[in-house]
Amino acid sequence: MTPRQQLRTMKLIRAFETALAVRRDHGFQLLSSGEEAVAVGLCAALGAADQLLTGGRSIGFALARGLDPQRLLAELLGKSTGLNGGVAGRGHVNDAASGFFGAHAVVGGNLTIAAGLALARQLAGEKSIVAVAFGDGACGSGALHEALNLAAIWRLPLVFVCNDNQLSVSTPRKYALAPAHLADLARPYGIPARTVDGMDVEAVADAAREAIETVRSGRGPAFMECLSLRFASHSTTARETRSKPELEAIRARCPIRAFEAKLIARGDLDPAQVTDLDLAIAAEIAAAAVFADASAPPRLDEALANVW
Amino acid sequence: MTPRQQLRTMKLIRAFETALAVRRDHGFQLLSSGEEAVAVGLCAALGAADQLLTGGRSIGFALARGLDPQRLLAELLGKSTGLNGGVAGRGHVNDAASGFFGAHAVVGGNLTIAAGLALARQLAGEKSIVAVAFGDGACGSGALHEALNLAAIWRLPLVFVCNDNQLSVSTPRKYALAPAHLADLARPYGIPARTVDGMDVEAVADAAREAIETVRSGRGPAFMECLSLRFASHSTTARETRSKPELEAIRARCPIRAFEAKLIARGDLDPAQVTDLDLAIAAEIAAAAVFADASAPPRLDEALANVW
Amino acid sequence: MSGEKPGKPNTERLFFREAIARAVREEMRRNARVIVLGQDVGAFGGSYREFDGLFAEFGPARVRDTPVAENAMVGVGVGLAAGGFRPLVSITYMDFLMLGLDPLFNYGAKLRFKSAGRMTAPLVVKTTAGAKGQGVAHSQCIESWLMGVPGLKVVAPSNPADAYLLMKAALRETGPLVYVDHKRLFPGAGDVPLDEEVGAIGVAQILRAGTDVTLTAHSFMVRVALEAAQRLADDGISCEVIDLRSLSPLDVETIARSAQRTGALLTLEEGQLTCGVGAEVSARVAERIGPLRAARVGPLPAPVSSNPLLEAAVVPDAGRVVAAAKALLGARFAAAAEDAIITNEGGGD
Amino acid sequence: MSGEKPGKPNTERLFFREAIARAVREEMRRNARVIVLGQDVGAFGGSYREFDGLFAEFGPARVRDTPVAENAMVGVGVGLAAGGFRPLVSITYMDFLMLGLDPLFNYGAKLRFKSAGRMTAPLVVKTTAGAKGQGVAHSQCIESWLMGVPGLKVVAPSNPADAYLLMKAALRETGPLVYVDHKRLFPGAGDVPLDEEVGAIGVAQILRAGTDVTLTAHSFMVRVALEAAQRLADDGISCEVIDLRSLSPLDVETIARSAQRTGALLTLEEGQLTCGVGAEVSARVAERIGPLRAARVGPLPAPVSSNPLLEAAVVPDAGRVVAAAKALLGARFAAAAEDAIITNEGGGD
Ligand SMILES: Cc1ncc(C[n+]2csc(CCOP(=O)(O)OP(=O)(O)O)c2C)c(N)n1
Ligand SMILES: Cc1ncc(C[n+]2csc(CCOP(=O)(O)OP(=O)(O)O)c2C)c(N)n1
Ligand SMILES: [Mg+2]
Ligand SMILES: [Mg+2]
Repeated sequence: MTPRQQLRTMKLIRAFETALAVRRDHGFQLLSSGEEAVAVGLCAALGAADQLLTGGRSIGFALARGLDPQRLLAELLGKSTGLNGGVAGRGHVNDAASGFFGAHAVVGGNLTIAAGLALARQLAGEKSIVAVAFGDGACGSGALHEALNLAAIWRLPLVFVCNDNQLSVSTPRKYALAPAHLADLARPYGIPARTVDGMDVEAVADAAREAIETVRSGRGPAFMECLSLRFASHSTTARETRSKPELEAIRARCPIRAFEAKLIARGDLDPAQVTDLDLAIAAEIAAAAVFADASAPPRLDEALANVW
Repeated sequence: MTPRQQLRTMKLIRAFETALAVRRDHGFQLLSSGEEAVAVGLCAALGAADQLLTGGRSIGFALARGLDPQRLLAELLGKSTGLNGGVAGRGHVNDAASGFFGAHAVVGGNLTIAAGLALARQLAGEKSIVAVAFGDGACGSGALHEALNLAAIWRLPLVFVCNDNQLSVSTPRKYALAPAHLADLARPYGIPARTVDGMDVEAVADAAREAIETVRSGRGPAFMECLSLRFASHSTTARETRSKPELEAIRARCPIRAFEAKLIARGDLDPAQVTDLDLAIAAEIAAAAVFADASAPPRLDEALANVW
Repeated sequence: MSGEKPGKPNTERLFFREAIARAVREEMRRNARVIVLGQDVGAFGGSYREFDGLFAEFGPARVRDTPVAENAMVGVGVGLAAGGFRPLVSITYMDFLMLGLDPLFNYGAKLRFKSAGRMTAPLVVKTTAGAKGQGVAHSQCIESWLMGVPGLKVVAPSNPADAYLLMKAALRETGPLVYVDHKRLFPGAGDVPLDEEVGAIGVAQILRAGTDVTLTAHSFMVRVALEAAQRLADDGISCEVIDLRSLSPLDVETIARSAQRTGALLTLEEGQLTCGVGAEVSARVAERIGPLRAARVGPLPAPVSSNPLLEAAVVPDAGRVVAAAKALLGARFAAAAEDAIITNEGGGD
Repeated sequence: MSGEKPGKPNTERLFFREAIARAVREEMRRNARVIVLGQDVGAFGGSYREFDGLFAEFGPARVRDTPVAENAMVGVGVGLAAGGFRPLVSITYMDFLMLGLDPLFNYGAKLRFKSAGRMTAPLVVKTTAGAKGQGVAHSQCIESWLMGVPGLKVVAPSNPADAYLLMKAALRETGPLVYVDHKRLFPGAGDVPLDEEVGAIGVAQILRAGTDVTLTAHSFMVRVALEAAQRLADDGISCEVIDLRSLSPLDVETIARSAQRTGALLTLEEGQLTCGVGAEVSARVAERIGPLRAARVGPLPAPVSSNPLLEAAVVPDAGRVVAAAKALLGARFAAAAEDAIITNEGGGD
């Protein structure tokens, strides 16, 4: 991804989620406004043959991985044209053919799966790798450590990507997790680990490239912690627990505006192009909504299909 | 415990387990020959009001904690006079009244329980602490990390004691666990951690005293790894996987003989006293066997007692 | 409980979540050893606000937010209970209890047994089961697994009064207990005794008397059962509805007596039928009164999608219960007297 | 299978553990994607030597020792399976499977569903259930929990031939499957087909024909059932013994037909009765053929002590089955003809 593509993807995520948030016909969603740089930075460094697994907060990662916004929206709205026929929905959307192995809404539940998938790649002698994204919340789970240990001892081609938005629902990471940096969790296992600014897409992409290079070269797993900020409440129906001033301060640190300003300052982008970009994205989102709305719901017999 | 008491307890454990090993009427047992210094060193540093939890390999710890060998043997042989009426048996013996909260044969299954018990002490404002012993095998389990994190964040009065005999059944620790030292596992959580020579009872006792002091003073948990050697196979019925020469080299490093020689060299013990000690222990073990053998099995209705 | 009816005397109208909070609050005031542990139970007040106000009143030592670590949460609860406290461990969704079964079953439920009665772990695990748009891994009802664990009790209230009464009873139990509520119960309100009262564990309740068929259910499915009973009444079938309330121990006596009277037993549950609550209820009743006509209603054997259409297709509803009752009664249905006496003894708001 | 009888033609006599090893070996030779993972499955060959020789033949990449980390072991198996391999994950004792239920149920069993059929996780979890002197946390039989999980299959062989045939079938399944064996089966030997054969999942087997009562069991309890049937025969009661073999799917057809013929159904299991296999078998049979006389035999509702006396007091034995059969048949028993024709169709060594 070029810097401009990165900016575009971040904007696409924001616009997609913003449009989704105002709709009332999807129960609720876990959005990632504020955290776009983590998804886009990581995906900028992943290859087409690599696989990405995420937790339940997955829309940003799915779009950054290049999934079709129309089919993603259709999936989240429970339509038959969705990526999974409208069956998986929020928290479980997947499209392995596009390198998005899938979201999984059990916190920490994707980590050992990712290790198994990485083992499959290793055994198959493939060069492609696996990345698994998870929140700070997942760092309290034993599954992370079991996966870290196995990945280290078997030198699995696996990048652990902690999107540390410093909150698990209402619980600040500092009340739930003892380590000074969550990247420290990887160190006992001898896994190279870094903490990066998750609000800076280029910093994330650089760190991801470095981590992925290590991993792809066969030296075993790597760990990166991306410090990010969640702009909205846990979900579209969850109560916000932070104060207004706190939230304002947080939202002032927009990774998209910051990157846009940087690109303009650098001369990589001019303001007129920004307008074009924004318009194009708005049109894309509108088209996605039209597509999804025009799509049929799944047939009821899908409820019993694909069980066995 | 005086050094002589420590020697005595180590010898008691060895003699107890040796006598048990040759019997055929207990199914099987998990013995700790070679690892006596860990149990005795730790218990030398624990106070009477403290509680100790262990894994399934628990005989050494139980005796070091001062449990009555007669009632312990009766328990392991399934007699009604056992510490738990012959119901708990191998792997689950307990005597909380004596500060031995209990063995638990699910690997890693005692760690979070210990954290809860430590929280109970903290909430009750008690000065007593909790120690939990576990093997290297348990270090692969997620439960350890969940417990470490909680202990650190809540500053629980809990000492983690890893009896690292470098084997889990047949699996060498180095093939199963990535960390260079298992004590490293505690570091991300900011928990003070040390690796000590588990074949040296005084080194273990010193480290345990230091750890327990930290913990008792309210500064939160501590972790110690004791490098020990298992002299026998995993259980009295398990196949031995190490070669004869390997085993000979291992058994040459006897913690009891080493300590005895040290005490004699230091002038704290003379060889005649050793003979007396050995005879006294042999008599004690014989008496335990007589006691257990003379005891009745539990009544069959015990099978349904104490369930609800 | 009583829907649009005016509140009964000596009751206050509370939402389900309020009934839980009140019970826990009263028990925390009464017993300084009651401790609440869970994800977001503190200032946030729990996912359904069922712990609202507790943090403010009792502070962070007694109302503790935990990391996302279900194994440790349950294990810590067991250790805390064995150490003399009475923890209530909140596991947000019952699906996640899978991660905490080892400490609950292998330590907590067996502690009294293995210590020959000298130790016990009186913890309450409170968890929310059931489908409400949350998808494959946040909708499961696994209470049937718990029912077969010796040493563990299980309750599942269907209305605010029972939510209150059973929570109070749970926090006074002498061993481990799982308290199962349901996402769809939280929006409901009902009459709860004004005075402090403690419920009885192990006692089912006949919510509606009937003569043609006995219908058992627990938790949210009780409402579905009551709806179905009403519809069946319109068709001239008199259905006795029993709210199990306590799954372990199970009040076989009450169910068997009813089934004896009606001669037919229909069980309803949201969890998978296979080796489920209904299979057990039927088996126990048959053991008591001999073979009888019985049928089970439950979800389709499939995961529960977050897609509302697919969810509704899987989870049982009143229509399916009505159909099953008619199929069960078969020939007798045709003969069923029109004016069966129907007494609504309460229940279901 | 055939006890002290001479081996049948085209069979070889193998211990239960050898039958497993042979099946896995053949499948590993046939399919390079079969991988064995577990604690001490490598050079050690597994707790019961049921993986003997595999490490030597296939090496550490395909026969992998793991740390003690059941959650990750199952999770890695699911990921490996979803990634195109066919892992066999060995969980030493079924009690420890509790630690791995989340990845197995919430990911593995639901993957095909949530990917709308595009992904699947064909892993085999092999685990050893049952009581044999190992105490409260190493003796449990929790197969009934697995039976209710949509998307998951469960088999439980009772003899070396089925151990072989079902393991081969398991390793060719298209989705996740749990293969349950039993500590007390390992010392047994039996006749196993000499030629490579693959069993059928979902098919029960009548091991002994009878006319008075149908007795179902699985795993080690099949031997207890056969012993009981023999004793009942001595008392003039003709007992048809069905080895369930496959718990999910369950071969209701075979059981129901038999129960239809005999008119009485007795179920036997070592796991807790409550919401257990027997409750399900009875319910399904009744759903098929209508109410019938049925009873369940299982362990006492208590943890299993490692104390051999207490263990024996809890776990069901032939005496209890005989008593239950007689109680079930009640009046009919008195009338039972002496010379019921008994055909031993095989089974039990
Ligand atoms: C095992 C488990 N426990 C609890 C939950 C409920 N839950 C859903 S999202 C969430 C927050 C997780 O926080 P984090 O991992 O930091 O991800 P974030 O929401 O911040 O993206 C929780 C606790 C869950 N889904 N799975
Ligand atoms: C959760 C769990 N998995 C597997 C086992 C089987 N098992 C019993 S003892 C043991 C070895 C554990 O090794 P370690 O913790 O180092 O203790 P050691 O035997 O060396 O004292 C194993 C794997 C178990 N008891 N519990
Ligand atoms: Mg977070
Ligand atoms: Mg060890």
